[in-house]
Amino acid sequence: MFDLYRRLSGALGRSSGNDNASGNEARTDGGVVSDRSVPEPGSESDPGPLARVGAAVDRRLGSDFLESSLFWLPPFLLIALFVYGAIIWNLLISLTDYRGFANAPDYGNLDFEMYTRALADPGFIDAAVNTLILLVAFTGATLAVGLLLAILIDRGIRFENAFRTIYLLPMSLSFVVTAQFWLWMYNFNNGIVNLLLGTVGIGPISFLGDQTIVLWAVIFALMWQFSGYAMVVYLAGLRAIPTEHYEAAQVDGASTLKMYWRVIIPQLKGATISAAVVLMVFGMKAFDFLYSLVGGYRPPNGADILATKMVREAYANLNWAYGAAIAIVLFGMALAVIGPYLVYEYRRNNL
Amino acid sequence: MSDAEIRRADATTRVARLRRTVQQTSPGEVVLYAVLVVMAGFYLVPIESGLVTSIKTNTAIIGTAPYAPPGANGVTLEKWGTAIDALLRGMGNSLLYAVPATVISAVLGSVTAYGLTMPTWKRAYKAPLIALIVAGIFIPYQAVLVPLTQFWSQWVGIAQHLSFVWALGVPDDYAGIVELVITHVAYGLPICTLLFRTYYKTMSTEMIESARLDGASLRRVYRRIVLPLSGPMFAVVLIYQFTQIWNDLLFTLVLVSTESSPAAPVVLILAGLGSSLEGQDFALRMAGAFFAALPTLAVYIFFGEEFAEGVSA
Amino acid sequence: SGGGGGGGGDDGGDSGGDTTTGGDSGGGASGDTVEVLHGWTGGDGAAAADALVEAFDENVDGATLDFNPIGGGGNQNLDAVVANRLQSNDPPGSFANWPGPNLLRYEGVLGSVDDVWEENDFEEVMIQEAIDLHQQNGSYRAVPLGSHRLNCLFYNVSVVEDAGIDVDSLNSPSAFIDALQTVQNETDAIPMTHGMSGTWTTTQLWGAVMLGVNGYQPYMDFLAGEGSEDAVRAAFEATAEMLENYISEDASSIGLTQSNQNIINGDAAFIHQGNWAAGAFRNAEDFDYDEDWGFKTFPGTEGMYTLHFDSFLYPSDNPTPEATKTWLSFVGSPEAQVAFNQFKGSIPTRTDVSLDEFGPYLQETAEDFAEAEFRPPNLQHGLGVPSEVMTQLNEVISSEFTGPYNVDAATQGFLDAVSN
Amino acid sequence: MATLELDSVRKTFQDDSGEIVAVDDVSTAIDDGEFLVVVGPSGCGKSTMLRMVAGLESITSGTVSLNNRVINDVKSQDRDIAMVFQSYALYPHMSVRGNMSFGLEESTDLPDDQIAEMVSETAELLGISNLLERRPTDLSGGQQQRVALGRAIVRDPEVFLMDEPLSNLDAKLRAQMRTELQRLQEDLGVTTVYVTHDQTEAMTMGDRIAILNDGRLQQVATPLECYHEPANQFVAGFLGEPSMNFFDVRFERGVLVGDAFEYPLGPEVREALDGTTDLVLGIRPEDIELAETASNDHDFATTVDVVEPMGDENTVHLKFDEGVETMIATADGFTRISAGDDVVARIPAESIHVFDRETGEALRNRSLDSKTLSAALE
Amino acid sequence: MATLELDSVRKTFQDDSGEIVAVDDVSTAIDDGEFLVVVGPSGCGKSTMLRMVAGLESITSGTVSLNNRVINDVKSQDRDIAMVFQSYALYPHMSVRGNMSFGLEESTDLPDDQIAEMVSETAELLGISNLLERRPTDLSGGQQQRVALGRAIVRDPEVFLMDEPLSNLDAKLRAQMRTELQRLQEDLGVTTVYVTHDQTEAMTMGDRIAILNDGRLQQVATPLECYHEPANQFVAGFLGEPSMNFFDVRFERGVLVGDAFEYPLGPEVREALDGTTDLVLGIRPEDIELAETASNDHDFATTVDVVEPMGDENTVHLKFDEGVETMIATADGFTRISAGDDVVARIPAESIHVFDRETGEALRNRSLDSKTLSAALE
Ligand SMILES: Nc1ncnc2c1ncn2[C@@H]1O[C@H](COP(=O)(O)OP(=O)(O)OP(=O)(O)O)[C@@H](O)[C@H]1O
Ligand SMILES: Nc1ncnc2c1ncn2[C@@H]1O[C@H](COP(=O)(O)OP(=O)(O)OP(=O)(O)O)[C@@H](O)[C@H]1O
Ligand SMILES: [Mg+2]
Ligand SMILES: [Mg+2]
Repeated sequence: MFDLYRRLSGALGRSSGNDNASGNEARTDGGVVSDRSVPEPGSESDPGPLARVGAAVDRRLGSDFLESSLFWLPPFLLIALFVYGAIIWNLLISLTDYRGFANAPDYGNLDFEMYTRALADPGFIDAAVNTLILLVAFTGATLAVGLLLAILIDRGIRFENAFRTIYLLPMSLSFVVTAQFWLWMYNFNNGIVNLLLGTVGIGPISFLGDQTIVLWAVIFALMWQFSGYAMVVYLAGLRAIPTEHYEAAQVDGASTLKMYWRVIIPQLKGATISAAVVLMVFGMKAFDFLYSLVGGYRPPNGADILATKMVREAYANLNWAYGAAIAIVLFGMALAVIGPYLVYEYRRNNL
Repeated sequence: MSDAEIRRADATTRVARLRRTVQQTSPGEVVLYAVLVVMAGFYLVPIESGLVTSIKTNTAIIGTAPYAPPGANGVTLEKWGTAIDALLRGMGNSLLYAVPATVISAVLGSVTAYGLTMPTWKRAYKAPLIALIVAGIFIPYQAVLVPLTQFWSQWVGIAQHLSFVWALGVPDDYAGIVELVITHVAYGLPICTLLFRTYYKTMSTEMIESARLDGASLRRVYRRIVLPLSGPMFAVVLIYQFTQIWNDLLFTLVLVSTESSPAAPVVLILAGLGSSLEGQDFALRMAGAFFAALPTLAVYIFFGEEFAEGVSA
Repeated sequence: SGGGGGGGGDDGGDSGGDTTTGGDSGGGASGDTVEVLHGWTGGDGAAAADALVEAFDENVDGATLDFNPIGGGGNQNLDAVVANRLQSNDPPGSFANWPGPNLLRYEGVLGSVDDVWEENDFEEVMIQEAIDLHQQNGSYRAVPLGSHRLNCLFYNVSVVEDAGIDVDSLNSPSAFIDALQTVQNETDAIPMTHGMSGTWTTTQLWGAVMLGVNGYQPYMDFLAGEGSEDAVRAAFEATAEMLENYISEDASSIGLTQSNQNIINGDAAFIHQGNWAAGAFRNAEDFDYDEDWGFKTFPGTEGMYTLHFDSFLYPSDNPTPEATKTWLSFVGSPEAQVAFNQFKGSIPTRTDVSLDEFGPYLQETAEDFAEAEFRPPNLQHGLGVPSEVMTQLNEVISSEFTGPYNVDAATQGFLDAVSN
Repeated sequence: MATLELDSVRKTFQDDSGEIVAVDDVSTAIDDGEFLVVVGPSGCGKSTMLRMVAGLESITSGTVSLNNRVINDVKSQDRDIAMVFQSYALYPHMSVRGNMSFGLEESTDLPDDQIAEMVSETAELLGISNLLERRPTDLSGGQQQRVALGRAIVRDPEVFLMDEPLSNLDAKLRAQMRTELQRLQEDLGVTTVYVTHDQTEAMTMGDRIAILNDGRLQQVATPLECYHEPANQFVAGFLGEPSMNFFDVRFERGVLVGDAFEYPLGPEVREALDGTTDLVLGIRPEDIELAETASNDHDFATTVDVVEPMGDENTVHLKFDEGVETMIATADGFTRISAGDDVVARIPAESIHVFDRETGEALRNRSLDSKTLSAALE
Repeated sequence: MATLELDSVRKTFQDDSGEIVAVDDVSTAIDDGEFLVVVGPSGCGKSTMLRMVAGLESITSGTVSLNNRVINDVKSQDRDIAMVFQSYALYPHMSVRGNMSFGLEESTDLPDDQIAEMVSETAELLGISNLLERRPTDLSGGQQQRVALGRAIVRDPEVFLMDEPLSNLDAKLRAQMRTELQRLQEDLGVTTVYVTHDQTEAMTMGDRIAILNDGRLQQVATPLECYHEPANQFVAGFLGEPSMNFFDVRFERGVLVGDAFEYPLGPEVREALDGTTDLVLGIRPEDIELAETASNDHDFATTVDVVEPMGDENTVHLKFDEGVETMIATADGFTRISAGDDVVARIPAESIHVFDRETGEALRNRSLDSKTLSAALE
């Protein structure tokens, strides 16, 4: 691996040698030994023009900028191409009328038709609303359950590892797999959920068929899968709170409940934020789950979300531009979550 | 002391210990453990029910409760057989891209994180780069799907570039596998980078500075100090990435698209397994689900700690 | 399947060889493998597919067949894969799909198979609707393999007898609704079993009711985008009445298979489906036609045959043009149609084949087919409206008509969908 | 209004490797209004002892009583005790006011305005009135310390417990807070137990100090008593910086025989030894006098090894000319003396301490009559 | 073989709130073989200064030269400088030998066996030969400290930089390592810059000490000069514990008029003031003499506020009978004196320091002739 890097660095050094390779950079081509030899006084007093440019860049951006760019630049370009290049491209496609089997969109004629079409499409509105409901309800419920579990586990119980392992287990499974499990759990005649409800005289309920319920059923299943994750995050947050805070609250006369409510939980803000962001992202990825639930692009009625609608429009209906427009809306939603999060992280010096 | 005596002594101490434990347990603790156990049940029941269902005959499925084990004559491994037949090929295909993609993204992530953490250059320039990378973790894949398809099918045409491979008798569907590797590396890089970065930030700066003063260049520092110390994080990243890639459906759906393709990954086959116009064969589905989940389950059971660390970072 | 040379190689030089009808294969065809995509992955579909492959191998040489099933999600996955491959300039040799307005979505990517039709004299032997619906922009684009019928009502004989219903007297949707009420009153069975896990069953049911309530012409007007609001509303009202009162509680979570099962188990009286449902009945043990299950043309549509085709389409940028045309010639041949349809539960689109090997039910269907006064194209399976419209119709059903049943909104939605 | 009493208190922890005795049979009583400082090396059980009083740690055996009522089984939140932690344990999400109100809100039913008033008063007392609306993270170490103190004071508890409350502060601030704390405690008159491992704090703050080692109480007495009349070698070595010089000696023929020297004893001291022969001779650095020439049999020839100038005084490391033993003496800051010099070290007979080498017990402490013990100015 | 020179070195950091000047216009030269201790309060820029010399921090303006060659733009790895960090910064995955070899491997082309030999020799020197195969995590703090030192020594660099290398050690070990380090530096004769915030270390270790405050150099001189002849009020207050007493005074009619007292000045001192009237009077606690009755005009009536017994001496807090000012005096440990006593504090004229109140500059320092400055035993 490292050799690859050295070669890459060499290649980069050569290709960009004209404008910004410093003297130091040039030496790296020569090999390892010369690289770390102390420069002779002479070379220092008369640096080549390249070295001077390199030094100028370093002075401007930080002393290791050039040298370190060999590490982060190539992977970063990969990300820039695949993530940000793709998003911009996607935006462009969403402005065309691209559909069907044409090989490439016609970029000559850009307009917002796809977006107006989306606003007029009740299916889109439904999907957007469902997406919002899913994000909020799923995130909220998962955090709540995760917090409860974390607090229980943090009370110095025995078999802590075993419990933690069990709670986190569903997280290791693919959406495709968990979808199969919950299809079976929710089965109208033979599912455990209806069996349980039956014992208290309710149902059976067609969880995946009734469009007023199906979204909640999906949220519940996702909550099952990810509350272990929230638990892990909260547990780390709880562990970061000094024992003294529990003790100080006790000595101050607070009951256990008050202690958690007034002293401990408010301190889990950071954990809540980062867990919430990640959960929302998982929520947006629920496509896999919904696809697997029905084995196709059309999720059960009432559970269509933007993620599924986008894929369906693009890949089943070949409405590429329309799909791209929906994707942009979805991206906008994600951005509304990520943006503030990044600002928050920046403020906390985490970037 | 005879064997029996020893055993009795053993038993009495155990009983004594148990009694002591019971006496020490307060009512509050009983409730606590009860809740914990109920929650454990909540997480395990869907899985357990799937497992027992997967070995039931069709009659047993209708005849027994979904969570109950099948009776002696309700057991069959036939569904497992069918599932394995159907999925084995996919399993191989999944490994074919999950393993290289995992390894490459972990290594690149480590290198990127190092370049963005250890060397000193201005935060004002570094922060936006890192912000872009972190944001990359949270991008819904839908936002890049259409261009991605365009990119692979219209622009790159891996299938053409690798014609020498198909000439060897490898079906050209496997171009999809190559695309998957690259795609997963590109989209896995941000999280890998972030994980390594969090780890590297906890590494002592003084140690790195010390190495610089000792005469090591950035590359030497990486190779001799940082890389050897990254072992634990590599474990975390490899495990996390592997499960993520193995479990992902969307990219396989878009890039390989057909479960009947010789290159179809296991999730793709599983998504359609046991359901057709002819109906849903739950036992088969469950068997398939378990079989497909085996690798990630194994990883989880053996490396639970690392997995937890990966997901919570 | 990997037997042939590399896929990247160009097709063989001798393109002169004529494609032939199945039986007497002359020989000049290239040795290419033709890749054909289809969606028959399980049950009688798979059996029929096997029979078809077998027939091909027996009757054709000069080309090998890579008959590639893509299952799941109705035909959605197949459609998606095909779309994907067409989009990325990697089309299969041929693929199963519906003709008619459905061809519209493949506009520009389908090649002409006029030569196949001509050489095999298909125009002489196929029914007129097949001839009409397989053309686009003046050229043939596909070849039909078989036909299903859609305006079918199946019933469990003993349940219906218990309820004391004379099935033959049900010649209007309202009579049918009365019968459903009778079943509800007289038995414990579900009056009408209906699997609603997908929307297509409901769209399809509505199509049948539309025909039954209003007759042929209003139905055709609707397809043409000039439907009368009253007619559409009447159809929705009748459909809503059925769905609100007479289907099972778990309807929304079951699919076709389970609803068929309800008939077989005697848990339900009636089901509306295309006649592929009969495949399940035939495969069930101790469940015989006329004794245990029965067939009735959907009430109100007597004398009509709602048409459905399974066809194979021809992508223009074809990787194996010669072999594909060999294949398509085979598809239209009596050998293929007999081999396939008898297992699939459908009937040949040719009028000149012997139905001896088909069971009594299919023979009756074939008679109806031949004698039908009208053969309206189906709504849900590609022949009635373009796929885009179909998608919209299904969206309307999905959002307005899966309970609660909003007749006004659905009516408006349907009219809007077809008129655009 | 509170007396606190520990009676044979013992605390053991279970560990993988077995039982750890953290506090071993400690009995002591703290009078109403008294300021007791508990001091000892790290890990000796100071915190554990305090936490048992606070109810944060269960008591393995023995009893803790407050005003003659056994409180072993009373929950923390129901003991009327306030505690100041080393880390301050301020609630980071609450303002200073919130931190200070919390205890009153939770432990009393006082109306909000009265609580607010009490908080304001206490803040006034501590000079942090202007910080009330800030968050703890926006405060300096010293300010945080004051808030932590305020949080305890405002509740007006029966007993204050403080666990190394000053150790996170820098030296200057620590000195300042030390005086402030002392003064405050005097004003409030609340019974206080103060834990520290810093001997300066112990020496300067407490009415009495309790020296703990390995879970066992070594001595409870006033600071000066402990310094000048240590109960045993541990106490003698623990207090004082630089610490007391110790020499292993044997008592032979009326003389203490060491590795490097022989030290003749007076009759009074000899008597105190009571026949013990394996002894340790102790002498504090500041009691060693440096001279140019030997004049009596308590003078020893030494070489200066290192001199550490400390401004007002020099710490001088001496090596006996015979043998390998070394000792440390303190000399006036103006003394010009440097490494390699030969000097005579005088160990005055009245300043020596003698300990039983086996038990560590002090057999003879320096005689204090030699210098005036009564209040006297030079 | 190296002289290190800083010329008008300045370092600023950008911050959300603006620019932070960490090091402000520092110029100084360190001679070949010299041991310079840089001392100052936390955050004064000590580490930043050292890190600029090491090349770990860019230099905002000014130059750093090594042997008269400007090294501002030379990368860390190419400066022949070794640094010992507070945290030791040992490579945890390498054995002690690996740690010590690393620098030689990276910075020279020496063959492996020669490196091994050099490492063994250095280990010998430091007494850690038996630890060579161990991992750092298996070592005690003191041993790790030695390894960190060895790692620097083995490279035989031009300059040693040490950033609070002893502050992670406990007091006893710190004292020991202090001596050892000093001895080692003398033996090796390598130019050394040693950063600490601990005045004891500063006073005892350096040939010269450089006192830094707020990024600015206050004084560079020998420890005793700094203690007795501080360049300004900051230095005077920073060195010494308890620190110097300061009183704001005005110079009026040949007399220093303070809040609580008037202090007549001799002619020599008056001259030194050179007309400045807003002054600060400084007196070290150990220079204040306590008496029973006032005998001259440098004696003041005070009341004892608090007495902090420290064993060998007492720190006495005094309150002037007039006014609110207080001061601290050090008295012998045996002095029996207690809070509330009335005492007379004598401030000897030869011991006073006078500072310009505005600039802080010392106008007059204590006269050292009053006590013998030449080497002398009492
Ligand atoms: N929860 C615990 N479990 C096991 N051992 C413990 C626990 N708490 C303390 N100990 C042990 O008890 C002994 C006394 O600990 P304690 O914290 O009271 O020491 P300390 O005197 O406060 O030390 P320090 O000055 O370092 O705070 C130590 O040996 C410690 O390891
Ligand atoms: N990377 C940085 N970014 C911003 N400000 C910094 C940075 N490093 C140091 N500073 C600031 O520069 C000033 C000097 O810091 P420096 O670390 O040199 O102090 P120090 O004297 O070493 O203190 P200490 O004794 O606490 O180690 C401080 O105000 C500090 O906050
Ligand atoms: Mg403690
Ligand atoms: Mg520092």
